[in-house]
Amino acid sequence: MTGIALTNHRGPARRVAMLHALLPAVALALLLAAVFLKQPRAMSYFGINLLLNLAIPVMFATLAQMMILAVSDLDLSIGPFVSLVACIGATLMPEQPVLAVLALVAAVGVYALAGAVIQARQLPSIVVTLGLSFVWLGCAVLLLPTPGGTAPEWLRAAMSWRTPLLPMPIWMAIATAIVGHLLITRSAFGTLVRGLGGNPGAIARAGWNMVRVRAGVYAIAGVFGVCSGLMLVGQATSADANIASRYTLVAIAAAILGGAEFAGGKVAPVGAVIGALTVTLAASFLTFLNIAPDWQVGMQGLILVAVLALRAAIDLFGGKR
Amino acid sequence: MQVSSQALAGEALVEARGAARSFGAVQALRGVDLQLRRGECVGLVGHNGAGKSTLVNILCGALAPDRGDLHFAGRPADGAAWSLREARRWGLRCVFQELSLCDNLTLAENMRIAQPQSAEWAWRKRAGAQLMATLDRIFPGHGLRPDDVVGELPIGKRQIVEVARAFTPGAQPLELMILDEPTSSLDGQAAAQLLAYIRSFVAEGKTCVLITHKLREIFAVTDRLVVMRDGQVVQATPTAETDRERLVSAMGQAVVNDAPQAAAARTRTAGGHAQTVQDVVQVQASTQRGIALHAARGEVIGLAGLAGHGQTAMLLALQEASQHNGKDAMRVEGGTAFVAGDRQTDGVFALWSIARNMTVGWLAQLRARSPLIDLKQEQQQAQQWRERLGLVTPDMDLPIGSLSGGNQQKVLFARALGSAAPVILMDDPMRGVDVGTKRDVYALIREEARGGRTFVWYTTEFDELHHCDRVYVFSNGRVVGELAGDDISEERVVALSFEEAAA
Amino acid sequence: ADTKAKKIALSNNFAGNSWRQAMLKSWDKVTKDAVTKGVVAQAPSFTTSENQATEQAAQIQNMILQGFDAIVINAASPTALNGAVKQACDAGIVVVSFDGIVTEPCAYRIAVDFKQLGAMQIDYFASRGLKGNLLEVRGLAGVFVDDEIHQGITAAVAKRPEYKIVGSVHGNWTQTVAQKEVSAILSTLPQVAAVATQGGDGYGVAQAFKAAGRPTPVIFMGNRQDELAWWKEQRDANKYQTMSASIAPGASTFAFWVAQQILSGAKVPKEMKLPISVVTQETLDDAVKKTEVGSVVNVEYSQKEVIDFIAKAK
Amino acid sequence: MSAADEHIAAPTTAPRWKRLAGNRPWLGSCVAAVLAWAATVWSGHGQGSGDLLTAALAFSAFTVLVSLGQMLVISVGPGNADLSIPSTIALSGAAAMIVMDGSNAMLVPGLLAATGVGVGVGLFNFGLIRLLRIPPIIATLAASLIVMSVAINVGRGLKVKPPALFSDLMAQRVLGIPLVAIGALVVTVLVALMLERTVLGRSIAAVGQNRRAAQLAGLKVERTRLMAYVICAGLAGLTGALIAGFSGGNSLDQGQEYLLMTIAVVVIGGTAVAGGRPSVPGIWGAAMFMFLLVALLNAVGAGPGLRMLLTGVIIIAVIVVASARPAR
Ligand SMILES: Nc1ncnc2c1ncn2[C@@H]1O[C@H](COP(=O)(O)OP(=O)(O)OP(=O)(O)O)[C@@H](O)[C@H]1O
Ligand SMILES: Nc1ncnc2c1ncn2[C@@H]1O[C@H](COP(=O)(O)OP(=O)(O)OP(=O)(O)O)[C@@H](O)[C@H]1O
Ligand SMILES: O[C@@H]1[C@H](O)[C@H](O)CO[C@H]1O
Ligand SMILES: [Mg+2]
Ligand SMILES: [Mg+2]
Repeated sequence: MTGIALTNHRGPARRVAMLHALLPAVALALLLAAVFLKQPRAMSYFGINLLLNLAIPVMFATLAQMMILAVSDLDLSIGPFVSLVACIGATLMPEQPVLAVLALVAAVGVYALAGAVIQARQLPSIVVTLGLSFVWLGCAVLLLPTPGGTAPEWLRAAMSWRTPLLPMPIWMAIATAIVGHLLITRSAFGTLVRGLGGNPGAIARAGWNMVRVRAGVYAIAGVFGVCSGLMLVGQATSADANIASRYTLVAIAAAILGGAEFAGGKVAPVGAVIGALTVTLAASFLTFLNIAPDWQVGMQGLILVAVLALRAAIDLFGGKR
Repeated sequence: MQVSSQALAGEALVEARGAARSFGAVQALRGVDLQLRRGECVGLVGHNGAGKSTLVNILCGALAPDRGDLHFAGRPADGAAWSLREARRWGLRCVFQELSLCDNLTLAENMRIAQPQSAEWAWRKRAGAQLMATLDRIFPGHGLRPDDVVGELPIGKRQIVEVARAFTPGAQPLELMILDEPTSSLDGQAAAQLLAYIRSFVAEGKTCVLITHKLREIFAVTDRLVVMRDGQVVQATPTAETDRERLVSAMGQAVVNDAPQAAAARTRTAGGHAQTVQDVVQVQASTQRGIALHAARGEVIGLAGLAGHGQTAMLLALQEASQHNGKDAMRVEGGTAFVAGDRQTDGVFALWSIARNMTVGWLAQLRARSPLIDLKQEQQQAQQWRERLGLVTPDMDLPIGSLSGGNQQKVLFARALGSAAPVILMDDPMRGVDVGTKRDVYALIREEARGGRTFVWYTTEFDELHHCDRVYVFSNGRVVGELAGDDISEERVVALSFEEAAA
Repeated sequence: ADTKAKKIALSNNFAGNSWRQAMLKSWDKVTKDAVTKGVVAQAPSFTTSENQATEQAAQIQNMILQGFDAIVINAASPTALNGAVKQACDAGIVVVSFDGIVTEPCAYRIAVDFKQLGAMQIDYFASRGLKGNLLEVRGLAGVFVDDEIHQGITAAVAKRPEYKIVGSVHGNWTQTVAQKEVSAILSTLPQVAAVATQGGDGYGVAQAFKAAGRPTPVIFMGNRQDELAWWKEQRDANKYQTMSASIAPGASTFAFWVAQQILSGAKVPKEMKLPISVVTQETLDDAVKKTEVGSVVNVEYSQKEVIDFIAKAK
Repeated sequence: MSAADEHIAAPTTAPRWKRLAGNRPWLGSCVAAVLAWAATVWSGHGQGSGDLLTAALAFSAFTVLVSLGQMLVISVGPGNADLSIPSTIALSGAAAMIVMDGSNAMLVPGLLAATGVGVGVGLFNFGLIRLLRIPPIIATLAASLIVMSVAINVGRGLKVKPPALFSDLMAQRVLGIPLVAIGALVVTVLVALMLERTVLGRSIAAVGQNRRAAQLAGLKVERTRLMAYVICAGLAGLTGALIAGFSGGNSLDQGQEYLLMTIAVVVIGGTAVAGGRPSVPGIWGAAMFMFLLVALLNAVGAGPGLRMLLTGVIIIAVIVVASARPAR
């Protein structure tokens, strides 16, 4: 009775999944190759740094978004949250560091609270985070009614540090990918989080405290958001209340590009980091092409489409249906 | 732990007194007394909606009772303090009727999330090894690996994993195992392996509650039988002191003996399938699909073999062929209607009422006279089917989730049978359906077949093959044999499926 | 020095309104001419897809890589681009900001006095002898220009006790938004004597008053063609009087020539204030005639005008 | 059969309002709208509650029209949303004004052109989603950039005035109710009828709840999704023309605010975010609420920061209060 072969559930599906995992990297490589071809000067320590350093805060924002996607929620507030953190960084941080830290901790606390409320009252995350996005933006405008402020010296210095061997964006990408992978894919907590995204009922039946888990997920997202905001303000040297509003959509795009899905707890941290690099590059890539100004906006849409269409191509040739 | 369990055998482990619970207008439990002793296997039986799952949910802390008290190993297990978590800590485990695995995780990861308190490095390896050990012990030859992703497994395999996971010791004690229809998606072999394991489990002084609608299993494995009806316990006797007839009558259903009737029904067409009869379903032979398959008007065709060997895929392919009728190697005339067995993922629309869930299959007819759906007719027809199938519900406008598992399944039958489709595809549709209902549905199928409808019926229960005119046996995704009339027997099916598997 | 081989880029953060369209058109016209005449080698313009500082910062960084000699910026934020601007300066690139200016000291700033743009509205209302309640329609919250104009308005109102701001809404420099926001607040407001605006919103305000069946107050306009056309219509129908002012979109051409002059070695002050371009009851007909449908009252600058301006500024 | 109707017990003791609210996810938003209206009227020192209501109805009409479409899209399942609405509104507004070109006779062709533009965008969106298998949120985001580019090229930021007849119609009131609001109400009823009584409507809810089950139940899954996107974009297209008519001409940014707004309105209105349960009346409640909330905060003179903060807090409060706590 032994050895009932069950070959039907392994095989091509695995291969397609692997190609999917490689896709973000391939897309990034293609974009980089195109840039290098147009502008060989970019192929240097200095060039890569210029090309990619604004992806650093995006990578953290993407990890934050991915944390939320892992529990099959969606965070519409990460952009405004990063903006708020940047405002705190540019106003309170230099003069009243203790107060600034308290403010950041409180903000992360509110995030966690939002997670707890979403779980406890079974609310749709989209609405709650939509509400939160107004809360963050309101706080940011109250804190910094008009653009300005100055990031603390240490933060600016840190963000313009010339890292050895490789430019900072590369090191950061490696670091965030490793952290994301260990935290979300490998760790027990990450497994629990993905499980919550896949089948919440199963997690509840196993006796976990769901409120605590979801609050934890949102808190971690908040911490990633804090990292993102501080690094952003370190780069920009000063802030405004709308500085990162776009990060909400950018982070979703990057996470999805990296292989995450909107439901079912399917996420890919390494892919997300590469996705963040790709999205950043795609958005500014156009300066390297000579495109009529009227069509530049649309061109960015086309690049997004092109990159994602690769996925369809893989499915087609990978034999999935 | 093991020694003490054995020593305590025979003592009371769980005592529930006057447990009651209602859901809105439905009183699911109306004061239930139940005692479970160490070292026994108790069978919990009753018709669909009798309250079995509700009782289980209360025992294991997933639901709070409205009234009544509960004692576990002599300690009160009541109120807010009694939660899933608490129950687990005291050694109570449960395999729920609806699967509790995370599709997106691997087996090892699913093992881990079922162990709330353990935290260590290298947990992945350990959890995987633990689960594999249990799998090997209960289901030797399961063919699973710790890094298989659950979502890629067929439902039978998932249920195996679910059961094995519950039986894996881990850091918490294991005193009482409650299995709510654990064999509903298992093939005969795996079910037998599980039943054998349950015996050795209780022999160690542990306790087991088994809920199943397969009476064969009940008599094979339980020490004591608790019969529930309409939210109450109506009988509790040692298994040895009762028999099939008495059990069924306690459940409130007339004694049935299906086999002779089935055979009689079959003789109508058995052997008489002349080539002159027009086939409505035709699948040509191919290396990929195996030998040819066909079905005529009014025929009931069975798909057999081990679970997950291509039967469901065949049904899906037929469904698709009927929607896109091309000059394919596969031809289906007229429309098809599908009765899902994996109702959670394939059947139920959770946000809809019972009525809507039923009528979604009939929309084409309901708007036959005007572009708009005729609401009155919709309601009337739904009401007719409610009566025809004896749905246990006060109101067809309640959410579908308010129905017990078996009653939900009846809704899916109504959805398909109420449609105009001449071909009905059934994907192991009797999962979790009680004996009484099954008998009614069998009769319904025969009646409809007599009226000219064709049924293609995948089943994991051998008994059901006796209701089929002809049976195709599947192995490794291919059709490997055809049986008709008196040739249809468990031995022949097993022989065919393993001949091919071995090859 | 000769700038024949020099490349100047325009980094623009937003193209979605008539002012920006006119601005881009002016840039295009003047720079194309300059390129054909061989004054500079290239002068392309780049617009980010969304009005976002982070995206514009990345764009500027790419321009650095592209090897432009000068970058002319209409910035999404006066401060958030400072990091990128500093990098550009460090790479030896001339950075000239206009309209949406940046605060980074190494860059040049060309704008109108936005505070003055606010104050002049109140002064105009006073000159008309109006008294009583004012409604303020602001721009996009948290943006520099909005805050400057707002400060100008509040400071001027503080000096004149006869005025009271009874309501303030954010019209986001967008007609439809202004119309909606004003409609929403209108029913809670007493009689309004005049409306202070920021440009791009006056027409919407007028529509809101009309829809609510309220008498039309004096609405300060922002030089958009639709605003002027409406004004003229009202004037012809019932002698409606008001005033209109804004920064001319042709500021982009001014910035272009400034960049070119710096590259040629001229000494140029870091801050320059352009005149606010104003339309009055007297100049209305002329302005309407000269302004294309869908555009904004415009002034384009020639190289010579800019050289003269710089000379005077010194 | 073992029918056992004695299962029906006496009704339980849950409070009456809770049971009422349970099946009516839209109730919360409507109550919130009434409260916001009352508070605004109470706080204002102005002329009248009627004026406020009229303005709210007129502006909510646009919000309602686009949000109905967004509701259909969101209802076809998790991850579905149309982010291209603002661009569609910009492009269709331009198309309508150009086709009408100030002539009353061209009113209907102009409206058709605008709707046609919308339908085109909808087809394009779904093409990206279905053929290239791009997740809807990203696909419609990309499409919105492309459509905006087209709008820039077509309109060149040009504001073309609507024909007089169109402007008049848009300003028209019947018994004090704006004509646009009546029009939007008619569309609302049609959408409700479609959802309740047509195969397409049932399919939208079914596909949104369980796509696989819908496929197996014989519903046309992909055609349903296609229709949701096309109807959504078509309504956005029509609304683009109406907005241009209402505000005296088209502009590129006339749709800007409808991105977050439609999502907010749909979910606050009680539509299930994960799909499968549209809530039509809630659209009106939420649209009115969003307008009146801004009116209220403006009326009490809250500064921009405070106003946004309060908006956020109130949105969250509404959704918390409106949600029924799940029983264990
Ligand atoms: N969450 C719920 N909401 C409303 N009613 C419910 C709910 N859960 C169970 N019920 C009702 O309680 C009664 C008992 O259901 P239960 O699931 O315990 O039956 P069961 O004996 O397990 O049936 P089956 O054999 O079909 O699984 C049924 O009438 C069912 O409709
Ligand atoms: N989730 C899915 N996974 C795999 N295949 C799918 C899925 N959904 C749809 N398909 C396949 O896509 C194809 C088109 O689906 P569907 O029948 O819903 O399209 P339709 O256009 O509505 O139907 P028709 O072409 O018959 O009018 C079918 O072959 C179907 O099996
Ligand atoms: O975007 C433009 C410009 O930035 C200008 O400062 C004024 O009006 C706005 O519409
Ligand atoms: Mg049950
Ligand atoms: Mg059952």
